[in-house]
Amino acid sequence: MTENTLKDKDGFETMYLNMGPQHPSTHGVLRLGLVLDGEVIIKAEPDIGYLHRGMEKLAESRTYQANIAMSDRFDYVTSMNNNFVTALAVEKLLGVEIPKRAQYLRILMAELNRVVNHILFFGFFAMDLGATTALIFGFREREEALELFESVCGARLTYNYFRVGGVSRDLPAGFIEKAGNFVKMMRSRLKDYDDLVTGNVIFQDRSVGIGRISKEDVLAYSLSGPVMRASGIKYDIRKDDTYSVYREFDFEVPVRENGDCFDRYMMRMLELREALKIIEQVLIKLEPGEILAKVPKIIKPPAGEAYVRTESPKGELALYLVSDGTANPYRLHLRAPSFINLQILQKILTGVKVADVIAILGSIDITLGEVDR
Amino acid sequence: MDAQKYLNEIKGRFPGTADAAPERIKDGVPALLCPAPFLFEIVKYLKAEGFNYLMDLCATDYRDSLEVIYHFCALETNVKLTVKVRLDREKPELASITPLYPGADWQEREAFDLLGINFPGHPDLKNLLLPCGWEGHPLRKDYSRKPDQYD
Amino acid sequence: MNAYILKILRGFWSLLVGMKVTLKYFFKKPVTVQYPYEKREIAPVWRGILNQLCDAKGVELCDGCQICGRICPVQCISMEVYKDPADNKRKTSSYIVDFGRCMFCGLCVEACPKKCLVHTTDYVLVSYERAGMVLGKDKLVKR
Amino acid sequence: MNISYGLENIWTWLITLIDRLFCRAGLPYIFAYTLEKIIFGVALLVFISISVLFLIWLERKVSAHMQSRLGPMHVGGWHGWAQTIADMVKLLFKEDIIPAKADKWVHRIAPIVVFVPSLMAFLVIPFEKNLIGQDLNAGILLIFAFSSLAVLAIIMGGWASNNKYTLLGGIRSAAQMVSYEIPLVLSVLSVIMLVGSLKLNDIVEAQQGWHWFAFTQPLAFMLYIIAATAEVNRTPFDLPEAESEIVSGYNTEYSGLKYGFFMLSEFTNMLIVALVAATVFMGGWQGPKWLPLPGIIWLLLKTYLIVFVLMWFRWTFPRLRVDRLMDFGWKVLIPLAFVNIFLTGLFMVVFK
Repeated sequence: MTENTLKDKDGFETMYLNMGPQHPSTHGVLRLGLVLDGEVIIKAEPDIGYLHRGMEKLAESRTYQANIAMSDRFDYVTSMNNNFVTALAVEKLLGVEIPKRAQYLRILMAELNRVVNHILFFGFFAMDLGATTALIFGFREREEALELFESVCGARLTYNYFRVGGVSRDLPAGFIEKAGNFVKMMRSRLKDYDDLVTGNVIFQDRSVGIGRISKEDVLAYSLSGPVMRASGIKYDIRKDDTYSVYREFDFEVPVRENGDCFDRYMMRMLELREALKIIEQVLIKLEPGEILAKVPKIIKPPAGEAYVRTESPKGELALYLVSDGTANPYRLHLRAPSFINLQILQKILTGVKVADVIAILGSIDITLGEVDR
Repeated sequence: MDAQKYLNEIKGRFPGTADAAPERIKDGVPALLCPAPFLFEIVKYLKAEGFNYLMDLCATDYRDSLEVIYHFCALETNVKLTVKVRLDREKPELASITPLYPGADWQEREAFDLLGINFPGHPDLKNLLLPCGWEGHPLRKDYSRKPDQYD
Repeated sequence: MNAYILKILRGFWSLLVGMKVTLKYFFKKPVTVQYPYEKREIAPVWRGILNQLCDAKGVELCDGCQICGRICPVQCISMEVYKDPADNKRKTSSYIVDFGRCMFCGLCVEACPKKCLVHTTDYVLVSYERAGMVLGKDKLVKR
Repeated sequence: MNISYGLENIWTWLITLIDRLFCRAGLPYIFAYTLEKIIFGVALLVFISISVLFLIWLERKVSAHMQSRLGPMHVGGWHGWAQTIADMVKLLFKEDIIPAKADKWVHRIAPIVVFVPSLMAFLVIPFEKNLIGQDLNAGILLIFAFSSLAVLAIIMGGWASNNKYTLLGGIRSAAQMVSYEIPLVLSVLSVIMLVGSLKLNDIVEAQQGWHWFAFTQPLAFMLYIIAATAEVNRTPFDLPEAESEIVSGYNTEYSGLKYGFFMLSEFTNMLIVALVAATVFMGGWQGPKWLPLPGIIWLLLKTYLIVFVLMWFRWTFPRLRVDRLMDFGWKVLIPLAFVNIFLTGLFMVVFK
């Protein structure tokens, strides 16, 4: 698109604004080409690929276990969930049975990571709307969760905790108490969050009714996760197409009707509470046992393919894995929720203001590492 | 299996469609191998039958041919179905399903970008992830990267 | 009109509630750590810089089986192996880890059959040039 | 009111001394007068620079503690007191970049234009009864007149940078500052009606004892604080420099000392609106009789209280959207200000 080829409704010149790739709140290196009439957007064109690392190609020259280590980098905010889907896909090809304790530990970690992701979302979304303090509060709580992760797997961001057939380490002593305290602390902090941001009249003014996504659009654009549920479609892969042992846990799938920025925000806040609920249940149910199934040292799944879907905090995170019987995957395709959720921007950005672009982009909750892979 | 019903229905309607090697598929979702010219019609039929959610669209290079894989899901009944299309490696062309599922837009562009599959009917088929003017399609198995300034 | 005024009042009240939260934390103790002066406690399982262990006599345990180098996803471990004529055992003449490439995934430590490769809790890897992040046996072997 | 202590005594002593000396030397009074004003101006400038440095440090500390952080702790020793000085020195040494396609002269002049009016407004503020640059009859009007000049500089800077973000910031600021001038003046108008004078000293003396207008005119006080927040471009009304939307707004393309000037004027403006609030609504330099502190201390205490509230706003609230900001200004603040004026008038007529 060249500059000023589009005219506004009165026939005047428009302004072409390059939002990004270097911009404080495009969550990384996303570029939005905006055609502006004053502050109103006539046309928006997202441009991605600035962070393309060729992970799908890289995966073809790495072993399955190394691929789990690499999956940390898909979406660096929800590493545990990426580990989860990679491990599940390989196990589906291998056809191994996972020990009970490992299953619970996996769910514990995945849900803890969901909490972390939603706290970060809270911080960044509020930050996009100008409330700086919320971001720091979010990071403060995330720190506590990261310390839990650190005590389990020795890393704070790229955990590489899951193994094909189980998990790498058992919980350290005192972890269950610490996690319980974290859940309690998080519950009390959520009240602060609500006071500071959710109830705030300016925040509601900025988010209610902004960037509405209809049910039809959700289906047409294959949106998933909180974005989908905020528009009134009650579909959670953990419940409706369950995997691992999520069936054993009692949790609600929250759903909202309007599909605007505020509902997408509320979805995350509600899901955060549900995730805390699941964590509590796991902590109670944990029993001593094996954490790693018997798998060969060098994993060579039989030739075949599998499409495994999981519910990552950002949406449907799925892996299409093709094996040809060697130690490396033949093809690994990631169905990245951020990538597919981001497509809706082209449609809903027309007619909104520049300030709303940031709100809408923030409410979709993307990680550029996952969008570009 | 509920999805099997749709499979048989499609096999009856569109000649040339067949089951895609079931022993290869480990996730238990029935897969359909359909000829490229019928794809758009089949997807249209599937959408009318309630497969309202396109989970994933991706492509794989099998050295002798390219394969495009569509994963569909009907959210109400939770029935899943996989549709596969074999394409010629030299001149891969497949009708775009973007008019039916706008969400296929970027995924088709990605396949175009990384595997060189052409989707006639796509509104704006151009590079997505790779820089403009990149030569070759990295996810093809015979792709070899030319050394650049960083090597 | 009533609703309008009520809306304004409710709006102001929500603002006051928000201000209460920030004021509460204004008087609370900060949670940050003044990094170079005080350091936070690191979990003992921390995946930091690698170390090679030796036995009680100070002889290296590593027998140069190359498994760590092969399993490394980023190929940052390289070594040279020779056969010691004295006791007819494989030994490494050099063992180099490029921490500029290492992603601290810990797969090498898990794979080591002799259990002689371990992580330390050391995370300080600053150096003035890239070569400073390539550590050889002199830095890695702990006697 | 008879305060026999404070800074003003030193000041009166000084000007009498200068007057006498010049008289003894046989020079006309105009020289003595000029010298006095120059001394006052220099003192004012020093006061402003120190205050701004302190304010920036305070802003960092307040924001840090509200966010469970510590803020700058290293530079200078005690709680990083020298951090802003170090930053200013850094700004001085930074390269001055003018974009290639910028309107160079306007780009250069804008930081000066933004700073001068914010300085001028200090002239009429009574730090103590006699410690005042010039006790003008139209003192408060002068302040508002000068503070509305700042928008000119912001538009100049935004337009001259030839950048789309700065342009957006400039336009936003024009719309915002012009429409928030009105409630700002209207809220003070009710006070002026009660006092019957535009002279700031008269307003201060009308609030003897604890008869602060903040108590007798609470609505006007609130309106003033809100409109003043918008006037000095601070969150929740910091649209001209909304960093998450339009990068940094009008000063995106400024660097080094010029950026420093924009920063300086921002904090100076904040100081002015806080000083005016303290003077007009909180009794100015008057303090309680039982605690004999110099008037200037009282004034600064009140000022910093207001400043703290402004900072508190900033680190609590999200940012409004442009159209909602206009809505709020025209549909909420201005009607309320008119209601307040009407009620004040009614009150004055009934209880004459």
